[in-house]
Amino acid sequence: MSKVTKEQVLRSSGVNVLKCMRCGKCSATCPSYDEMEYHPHQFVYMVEKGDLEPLLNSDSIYKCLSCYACVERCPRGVEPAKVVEGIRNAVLRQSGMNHIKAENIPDMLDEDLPQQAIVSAFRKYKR
Amino acid sequence: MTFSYYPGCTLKTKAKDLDRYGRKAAEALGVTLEELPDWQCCGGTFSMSKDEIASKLSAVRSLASAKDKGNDLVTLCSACHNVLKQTNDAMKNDPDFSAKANNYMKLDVPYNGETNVIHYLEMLRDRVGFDKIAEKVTNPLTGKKIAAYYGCLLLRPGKVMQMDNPENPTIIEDFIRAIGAEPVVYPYRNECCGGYVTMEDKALAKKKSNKVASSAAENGADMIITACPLCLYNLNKNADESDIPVYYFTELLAEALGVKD
Amino acid sequence: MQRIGVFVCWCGSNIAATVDVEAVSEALKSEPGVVFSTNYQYMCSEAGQNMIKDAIKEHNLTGVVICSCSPRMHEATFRKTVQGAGINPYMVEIANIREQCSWIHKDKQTGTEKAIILGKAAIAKVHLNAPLTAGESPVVKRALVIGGGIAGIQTALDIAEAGFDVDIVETKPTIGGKMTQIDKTFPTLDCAACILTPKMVDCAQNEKIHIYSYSEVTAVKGFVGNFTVSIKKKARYVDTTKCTGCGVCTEKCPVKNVPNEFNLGMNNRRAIYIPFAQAVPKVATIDADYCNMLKNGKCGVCSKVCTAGAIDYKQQDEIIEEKYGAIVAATGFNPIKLDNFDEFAYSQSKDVITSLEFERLTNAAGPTSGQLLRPSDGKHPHTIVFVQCVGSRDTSGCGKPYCSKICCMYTAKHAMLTREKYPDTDVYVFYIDVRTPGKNFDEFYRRAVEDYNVHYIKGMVGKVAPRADGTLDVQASDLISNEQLHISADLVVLAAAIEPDKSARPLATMLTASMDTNDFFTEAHAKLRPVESPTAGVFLSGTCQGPKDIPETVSQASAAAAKVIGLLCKDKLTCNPCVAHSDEMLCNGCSSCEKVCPYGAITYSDKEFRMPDRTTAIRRVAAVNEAVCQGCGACTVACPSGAMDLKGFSNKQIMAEVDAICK
Amino acid sequence: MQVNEKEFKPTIVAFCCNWCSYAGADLAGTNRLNYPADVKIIRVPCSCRVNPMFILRAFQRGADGVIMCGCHPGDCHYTTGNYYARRRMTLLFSMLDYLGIERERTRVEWVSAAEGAKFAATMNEFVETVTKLGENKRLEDLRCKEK
Amino acid sequence: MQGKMIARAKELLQNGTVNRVIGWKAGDFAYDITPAVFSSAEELDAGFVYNDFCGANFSKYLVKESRKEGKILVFLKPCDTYSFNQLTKEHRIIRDNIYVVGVPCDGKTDGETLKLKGITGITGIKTEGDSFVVDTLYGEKTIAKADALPERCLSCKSKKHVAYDELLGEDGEVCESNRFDMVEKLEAMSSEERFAFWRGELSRCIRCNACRNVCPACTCERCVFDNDNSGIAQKAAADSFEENMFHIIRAFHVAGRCTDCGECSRVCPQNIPLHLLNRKFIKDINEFYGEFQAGEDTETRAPLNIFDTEDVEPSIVYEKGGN
Repeated sequence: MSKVTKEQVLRSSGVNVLKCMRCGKCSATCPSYDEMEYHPHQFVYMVEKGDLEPLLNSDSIYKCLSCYACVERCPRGVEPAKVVEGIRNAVLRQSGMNHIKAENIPDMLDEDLPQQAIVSAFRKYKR
Repeated sequence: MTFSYYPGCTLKTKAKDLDRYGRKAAEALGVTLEELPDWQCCGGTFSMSKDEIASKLSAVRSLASAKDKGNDLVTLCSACHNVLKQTNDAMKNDPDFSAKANNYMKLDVPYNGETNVIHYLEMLRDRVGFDKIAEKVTNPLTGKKIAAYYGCLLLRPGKVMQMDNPENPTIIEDFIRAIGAEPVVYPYRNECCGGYVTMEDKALAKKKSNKVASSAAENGADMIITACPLCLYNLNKNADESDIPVYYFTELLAEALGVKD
Repeated sequence: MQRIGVFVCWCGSNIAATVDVEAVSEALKSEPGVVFSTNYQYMCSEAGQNMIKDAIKEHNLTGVVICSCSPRMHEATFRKTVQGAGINPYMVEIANIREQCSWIHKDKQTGTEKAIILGKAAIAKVHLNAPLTAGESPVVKRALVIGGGIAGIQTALDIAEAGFDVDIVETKPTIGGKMTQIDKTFPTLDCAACILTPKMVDCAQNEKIHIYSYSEVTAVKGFVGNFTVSIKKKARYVDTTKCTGCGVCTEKCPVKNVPNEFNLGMNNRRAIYIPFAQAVPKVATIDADYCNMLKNGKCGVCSKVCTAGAIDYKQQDEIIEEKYGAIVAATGFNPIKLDNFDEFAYSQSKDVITSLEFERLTNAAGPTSGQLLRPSDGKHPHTIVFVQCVGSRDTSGCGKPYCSKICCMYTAKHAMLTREKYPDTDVYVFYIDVRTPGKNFDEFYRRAVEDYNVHYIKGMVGKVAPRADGTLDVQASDLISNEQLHISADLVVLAAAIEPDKSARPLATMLTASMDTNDFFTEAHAKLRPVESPTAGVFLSGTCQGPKDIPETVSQASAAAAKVIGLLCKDKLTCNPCVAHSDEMLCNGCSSCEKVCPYGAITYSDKEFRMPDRTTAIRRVAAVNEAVCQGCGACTVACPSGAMDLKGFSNKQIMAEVDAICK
Repeated sequence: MQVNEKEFKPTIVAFCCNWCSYAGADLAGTNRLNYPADVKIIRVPCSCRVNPMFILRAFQRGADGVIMCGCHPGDCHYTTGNYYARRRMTLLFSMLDYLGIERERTRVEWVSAAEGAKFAATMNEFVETVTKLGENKRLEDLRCKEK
Repeated sequence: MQGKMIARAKELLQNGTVNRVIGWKAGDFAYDITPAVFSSAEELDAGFVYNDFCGANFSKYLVKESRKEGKILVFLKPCDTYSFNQLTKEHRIIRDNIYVVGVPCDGKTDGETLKLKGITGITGIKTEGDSFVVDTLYGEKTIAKADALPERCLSCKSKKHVAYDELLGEDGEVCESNRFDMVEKLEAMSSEERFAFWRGELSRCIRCNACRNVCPACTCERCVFDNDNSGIAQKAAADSFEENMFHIIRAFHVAGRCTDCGECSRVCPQNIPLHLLNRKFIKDINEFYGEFQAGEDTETRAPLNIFDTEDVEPSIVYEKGGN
């Protein structure tokens, strides 16, 4: 895995992590909080510090529901979900780093599952 | 009243009811929905990464095609609406993105977010008017206690979607009143159902959808209505702690207007 | 030809660090007309000023250029200095080489080059300066205080104490302001009413103070020393000279369902009301929006029961005009509306309240007579969650970007009082930072934690979900333990940000006083003139200038009063001599200047002129009233013939500066 | 040539009203907010004191850009001065544009006493714009200076 | 018309309404018509003319004339009445000392124009429909008005008199004019093209001051360009930038006061289309601040002496498009 830099994540996400005042409202509002090893506020703080490795290797990036609750409620307009997405895309863009593989997909499907879920999952989990 | 109409893939397959009833109701209300002839899949989800260009182009193409038609573009599926609205916003307000996208697409005239994208519900509220709908209701759903489920995609990010107050929306509640029923307000109506995570982490999806469905039931709702096929799926399939039924709002609208067959 | 002296200030290292002051004084030495040029560490110091005075005498200087800090800082100082040495104070020009040069340019060469150009521009201007003599205008020895809260009250009392007449204009039916709604005050926990109401009574009884309650300022004209203010006395349908405040009418009035604003709508009052028992003036007011008699002519009960015959349904709004020498803005604050914060369910649940509502719930004169009861069911809450920074420090556009300053302390007070009175309650405070700078403030907060066991949790609340069983699910971060918490609360109290009262913006426009982007009044200088507005004669008292607690408000109120007294003590004010002047020989008589003058300072008259051909002609020409002109210069540009010019900023002077800069 | 363009330092005249914009410029200084030294400020009591003649004079004497700053409309210290200034400058700038002088060389910005940051940002932006345009060749041409 | 005018002027002199008449007087040549003051019936009979060469606008003369003893009779064409009103509004002329007789106008030509079209030896002129019939030493020559009228008449803004004490003949209406066409054309050009255009035009200026001297809005007691203390005094320009300055400042000085009478362009010996500067201001004022016609009345405030809090920002210049 080639090195992912802080600058890369910041550029891709378009987020200014320095705006964060560490109130934790993002994590207070996150519906996937309990499933995440690193929480939204930690994503922001760790990217600020340049401490990317733990995030890149954590399953937390696949637990974000992209529900925008943290984006909506952040009092500083930081948009933590975009940081998570930035890390996730950095991982997925590495070759061979797809989180789900095409051959596994049929097992995940049931007959009622709407297309949008499949398409979204492809986008969120796979290059 | 004529609008361009973007159905999206799901409405052509798993969510045919959402589409079918939507069209019937529109007809009954005197609204012409002209399906965009060359619409493409919106991409399912809007990538929040600024440097993701390619995955957003199909949405841009549909938007540009709607611009050529000259009418406002009506969407129905929450996910498609979210993607189209956010993509359109980026084309309008993010010069870097729109320059790149236009560069890829090589349209005759560059597209810069000129199309006005509105959701079917906004069309009902702002163009038709809920009071007009109430007048046309022949079969009011009197006595039904209905919980509106907004999910996340219709309302957020609020600055882009601009449909309603993202924390205390009223549009679906007003809709419910227009068709003669009683809205049930409950706190989780704008919290996530789990979304696409159902593909990857069923347990999480179940937890989230149960929270929504139980909250609606606890507050005395007979049923939940939604505009999103994936929400409907999650609340039906994954919310296993309650058996509260979930419908598309268009189905109830068609029923109230007496055009449901 | 002027004999010009140039004085370059180092301002310690403030200028000298990035501007080669030696090079500047050397370069300016060779400018035409410059006969002396030097530099010194602190020109504004006594030694520096003496250096200027000595040079003026020694070199017979007629003009002085000082290269230093902003003229907004020390122009007046140096004018006095040269006057002391016998030359006209308006023969000084300042080149701003600090704020507009040394402080913004890091490279010394760049800074030096620019400083020289700025110096040259000032020299070019001073060449064209002419001695100016300031006129005088009288001072009306009466002050106006706008706003009758604790700030306005204190300012008025102090001004009256010095022997000047002072009027208070208050929009509400009573003075007292927000402090009347507060129960106890931090950090001493003494009763707000006990310390406020005596001051209110003092105002009412002081013969120097006149209170216009239920009144508004509608127009302000004039300038320092000579303001003319229009005050609208809103019809209260009660003759205040007759009403005894007995309160019988407020008991007999049949309209009982008017939300009581004093208790923030948590209980009701009648259509005729006295806001609270200690109101000043203690007279009744009829709420025209609810009164049946005023709405449809059917009722008249209050009139029947009033033995004093004070009820007057025919009363009209009345506008009076009064003259003042000084005006104090004391318009105060309000908590923000919480429409943008529905994630806290304020509009969905009665049991989510603001801190000010909490004050009323704990106040003996409040809707629950001081019993802490849930608004929804009247039961004692057992778990209470306080949420800090609701709308404060918010740059997302939903709230206010600033810290509201008072919330940390009043929340500690609320938490402490609750735990003291109801030891069986659990009290949580969610905070981002606890800010307690102030005498005995941190000690107070620590007492809440250590002696009263209030649970302070570092983190923010993300969502409050009202449950069907009446409890509130508070979902929040605990950042220290890195957990997401769910607390089942009975009552949630939101520390809503405070914002300037909405009346402040239009008032600022009337006063031509500037405001910041948050609608707080701007002070003339952030450090050195904190209670004055940049507009002469307008002073600032209390939270209209920025968030403040009570002791700070009172001290600022007294400071504003001191400034007002200093002004009213003077019999005459020196006018600004930089005023417009019309050259009658050039004047066309076209009236363009008259039309754009905001002060009505220009008048026209027919005058007889002796023409070059020895005939006489009657011509219509403009004349400027120098006491009224404020020197904006609008007329000088409107004048097509160039007859109108502005002293101190003449066409030629400005063009000389342009030339010097563009050379 | 390339090198020369890089070294081009424009001459910029900024007319600032005493009450808002000049104070805003002071605040920019107090907060140490950098902007290029090419900007030289002339203090006027009010934006309504700025005579179009001054702006033409600046261009005549070699300015590459002229900016006028005043209180925000509605906040004029003299109540109405900037409203007149706004009309005058709008018409003047439109005329200069009409004569073929690059419209980017003239600008009006409302800067309050509290907006030090805006002042610095405005000046940075304006200097950048004018620098990109290069020397005021058209006016120089108008001046018919033989090269 | 000439006969009627003379007759009416005699009456007014006779009955003492006025003590003199300002009017047009024939010179050495038929087209060489100059303004003159007549104070008797005899003088009128001897020299008063009114024909298709009588373009001069007398409003400006009234600045001095109205300050003299007694009332003066003036004949004003529709477009002259706008200048007249404007000067009244600015207190430059004393209305009470003037008796205005409005006379109709179908466009006025001049000898120079006709000469350029090859018509020489002119001895007289009359209007026949859309043409002028010119008597010359070489016989009658006919020329279409469209070819012989100056720009200001071709784009005539009004045939209606906005100020008069009495009218001779029928009053007309405000015209739909195409007077902004050329301004629009210039606006649509690129900045470079506009620059080239103006450079070509203004560089011909010889600073003869004819435009200033004829302009009914230029009535200053002392012109800023002649005033050493104004800071911008210039008798003759030192360089061509000053030429341009002169025209820009002059246009700005009359902005909101210029009635678009077109005299400046008419008298310019170098044929510089100076009216295009004034019309730009008029067009901008109309677009930014609402329709305004200087001189339409004597009350409305000039657009630069009034404002609206919701006025457009100067940035409109950048946003307006064009190049």
